[in-house]
Amino acid sequence: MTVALSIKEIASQIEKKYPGSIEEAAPNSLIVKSDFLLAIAGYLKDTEGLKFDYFNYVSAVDYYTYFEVVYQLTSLEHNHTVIIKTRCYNRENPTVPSVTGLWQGANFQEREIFDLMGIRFEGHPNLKRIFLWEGFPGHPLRKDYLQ
Amino acid sequence: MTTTGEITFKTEPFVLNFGPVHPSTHGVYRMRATLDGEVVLDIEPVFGYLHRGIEKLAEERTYTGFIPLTDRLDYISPMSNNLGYCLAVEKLAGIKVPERAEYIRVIMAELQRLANHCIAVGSFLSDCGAMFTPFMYMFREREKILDLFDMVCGGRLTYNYMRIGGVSQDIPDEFLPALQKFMGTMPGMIEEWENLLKQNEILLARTKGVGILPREMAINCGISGPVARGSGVKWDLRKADPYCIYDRFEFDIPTGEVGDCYDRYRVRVEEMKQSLRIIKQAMEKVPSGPVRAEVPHLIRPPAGEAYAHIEAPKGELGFYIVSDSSIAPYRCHVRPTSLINLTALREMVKGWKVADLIAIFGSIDITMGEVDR
Amino acid sequence: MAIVDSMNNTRLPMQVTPADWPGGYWWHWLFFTVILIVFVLVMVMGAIYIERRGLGRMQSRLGPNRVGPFGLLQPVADAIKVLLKENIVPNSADKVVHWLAPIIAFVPAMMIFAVVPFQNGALLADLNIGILYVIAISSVSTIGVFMAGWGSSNKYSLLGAMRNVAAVVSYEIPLVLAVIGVVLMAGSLSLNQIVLKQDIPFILLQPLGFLLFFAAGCAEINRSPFDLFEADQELVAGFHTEYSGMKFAMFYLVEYGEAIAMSAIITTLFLSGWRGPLLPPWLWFILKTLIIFFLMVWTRTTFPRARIDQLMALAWKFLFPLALINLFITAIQILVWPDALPWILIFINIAIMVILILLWSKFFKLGWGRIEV
Amino acid sequence: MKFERYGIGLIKGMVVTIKHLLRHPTVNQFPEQRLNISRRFRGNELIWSRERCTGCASCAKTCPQGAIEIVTATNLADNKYEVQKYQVDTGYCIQCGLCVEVCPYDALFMGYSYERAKYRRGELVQSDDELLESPQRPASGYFHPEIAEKLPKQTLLVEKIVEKRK
Repeated sequence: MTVALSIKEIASQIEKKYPGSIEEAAPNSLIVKSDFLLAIAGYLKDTEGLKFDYFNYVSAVDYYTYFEVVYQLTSLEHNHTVIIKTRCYNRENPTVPSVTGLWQGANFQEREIFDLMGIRFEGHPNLKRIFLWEGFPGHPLRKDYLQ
Repeated sequence: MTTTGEITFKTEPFVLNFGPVHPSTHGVYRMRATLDGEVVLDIEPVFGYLHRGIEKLAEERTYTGFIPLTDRLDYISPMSNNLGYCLAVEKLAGIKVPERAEYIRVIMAELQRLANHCIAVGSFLSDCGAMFTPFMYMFREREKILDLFDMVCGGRLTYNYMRIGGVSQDIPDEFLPALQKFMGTMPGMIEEWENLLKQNEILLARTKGVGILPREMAINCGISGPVARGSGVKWDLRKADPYCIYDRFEFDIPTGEVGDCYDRYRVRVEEMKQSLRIIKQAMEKVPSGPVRAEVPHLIRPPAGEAYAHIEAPKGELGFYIVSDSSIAPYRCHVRPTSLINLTALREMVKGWKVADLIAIFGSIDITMGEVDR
Repeated sequence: MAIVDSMNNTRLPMQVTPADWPGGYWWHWLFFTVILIVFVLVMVMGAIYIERRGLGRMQSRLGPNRVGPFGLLQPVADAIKVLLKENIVPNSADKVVHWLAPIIAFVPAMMIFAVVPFQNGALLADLNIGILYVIAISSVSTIGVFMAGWGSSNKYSLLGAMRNVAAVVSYEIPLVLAVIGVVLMAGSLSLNQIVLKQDIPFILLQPLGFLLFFAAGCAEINRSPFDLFEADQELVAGFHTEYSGMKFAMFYLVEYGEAIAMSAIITTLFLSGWRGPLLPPWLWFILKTLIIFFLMVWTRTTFPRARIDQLMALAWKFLFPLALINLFITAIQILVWPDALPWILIFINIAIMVILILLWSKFFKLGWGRIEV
Repeated sequence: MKFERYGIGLIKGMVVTIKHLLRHPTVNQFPEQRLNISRRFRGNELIWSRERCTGCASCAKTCPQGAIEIVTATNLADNKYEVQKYQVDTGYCIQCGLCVEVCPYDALFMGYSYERAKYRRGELVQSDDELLESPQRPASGYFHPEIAEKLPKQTLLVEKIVEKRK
């Protein structure tokens, strides 16, 4: 059975390593500041005992005032999972660091989010529209997108 | 010509466009392949020819009303899509599914796995150039499964059978005897097509050692399902994170060793045998009782979010649903198995021949409905 | 038919032409030309019918059964349909080459039949170098195919055509070497003489030669498992991707005409041609031809397609050495033991074939994954 | 000594195909030979019952495609709802069957018929009397077990093959 790790525990671990990086430790997810995202992701991936080597998915939700980017990570070795989130409040030019360097699996999914939600992933090797054509007006999955 | 007698040809790579209309791109997948003669130097996948904005459509439909649309995601295995979505909503709303419905769901999901692998294996072998014979044999088997689905839910492609809190209607009386008959014939049929091509020397030469996906890369690329298991990743959500009632059944996880096309093909065939095992165990113990929990048609799950994933035939299929306690999902994200499994294609085909490009692509088994959504 | 005409001047005296034949030679020429064209067209239609019905039944479906009794008129309907289709030439195609290609491919396929004996002496031209003529003519088709690939200005076509040229050049060698064994046994290059010498069909005396010739022949005329010049899974339709209407029909005709021609040559060389008890000789000849053609259909149904490098490797590493060894063994047998009892030779040759094939399979694996050509 | 890789696999495969040549094919010739379709068949036309319909518009609400249009008015004489217009755009319908499932008064059925193609797009929009049950438009047993019982039993490929092999 995949165990969802206690968020509090991980949060304290991360807080120890990167002070001030946690925005909020929600009951089932960890909300981190986007500046620290890459560092924390790398930490989660490589630390003994955590070893989140499998990247389930990345998704983004539009909450009008901010975008929330959701990552779910799983460790195939320890069979536990964690959801980390990051928020970006800049609606005009939302930017989040890309985790493609850590998990190749994020490649197409980040492109998809860029395409449909308009969130830029800094450091993505090939950040182009994936489903819609170049020059498509707007980003359809945003809540304020009108046809 | 140099003085040493070496002939130095200057050859330029050229770009060959595969798809979106091509006999073996399984739909409308398109890739721009850079070739050096017959050798593939690089490919660039191009998506979006079947993009329908399913995730946006979900935001405008009720929770139940989205179930028919999940059929259109991976149209080779709609039952699994239905199941994954219903599990996510049930997780969100905290609904307990009746026992009988759980068993029916497992039977359906495993039949769906059989049906999907029939197509996956058949089209892979056909991509290797086997002149549609395995394809035809496997479609014949799939047809029997579709008959069963048709009997249960009245559709052959878009089943729309699972509901939030159970299944839409009880299985008819003649279903279990028919399933019994099917279970009687299926192992013999698998045997038959194993004889057809399992040891075929040409197929071995075409697939053994071709398109190797190393274990580390498979994990790093987020590959799941038979493709990952072919690379030796012993990861099956039915075991690792049992949903429904999979913890009650005995079955093995077949894995490959090398991670080549042949391993992926073998894993699929072995998985079919395991699916038969699960169905056999499940159909003996189907309890009586209701098939649907008391769930309002316009369900309003409490605000929150849930991610439920299942081991769909192609891999991990997940639904991430955010609710704002209205009748429609606030956000519904699909974790597309096929799209993510394609991540490693570029690395896998580099340096192989054009023919291998098709074989490797076929061995991944994608559905464009799920890739583009 | 200029080539045939000039060659006819050097032919041996007609052997079995009726002495009272009116007009003698020219009437003979006209009569057989008409007969041959009719024969080839009818046989091609029969071949298409056999192929489609055979493929269908082997794939557990019916095949064409609508037009005429048992669907016998299906090839006619197809021909009419294809004739009425619009003839599309791509804008950037080399028009002349594109137009000329099907003709250049088609004529040699017909010309092969000029030297094939339908019964004793019943042939258009009993050349004393008949088999040499066959081999020379049959590779001319390649030029047509390459012209089609080049003239279409389509990358798929070009790839298919290049594969074809490479394969034909390679497979000529085992083909010729396998034929030489037969020629040694018969002591003549004339096909009629070869048939007359076959008191025991050469397939028994030359089993290895038959296999080599069959494999090489299949590769040369683009039959499965070596049909990778028009591998529809990879190259859409190979060299005739851009063809439509009558010109496509010509290529279709070439494909089956060559298959029939190759079957006829195999029949003549290895199955004692028109010789046989009870039935009239021409019927024996057609029957044997169709049996060989059915063998081709059968392999086509079953086998996947080889890859281009494996195709080359098979020619140079498998067929070529075996053909050489076969030639040596045959020569030694004829030199050392000319009066041997046939049944001892049959036994020895079959044993040698089995040993050689097992041995070579051990040495040479058909490209386990990546293989250097 | 194992004879893999020496051509045994090729021969095994050829045996399978030649067996199929001698076996009865498993296909049906459609227009002449017809199989009984599923009793729960979700055909391409909705069947509507005017008597039972109360105009609650549950079907219209649940339809994911918005293909159902229903207009009701209050009939003051009888003091109840009256359906003035019931219209289904079959062109939009995806045959999901949710409307049948949700109808509280059993007034909607999926169609049992097929081959009901139309020449014009406009003909796909069916309303009121066109939607009633008729011999050309029988009702399917989808979500209506009482109808399903009366329909012919579905032919199964599995059973057909078993019969023929005997």
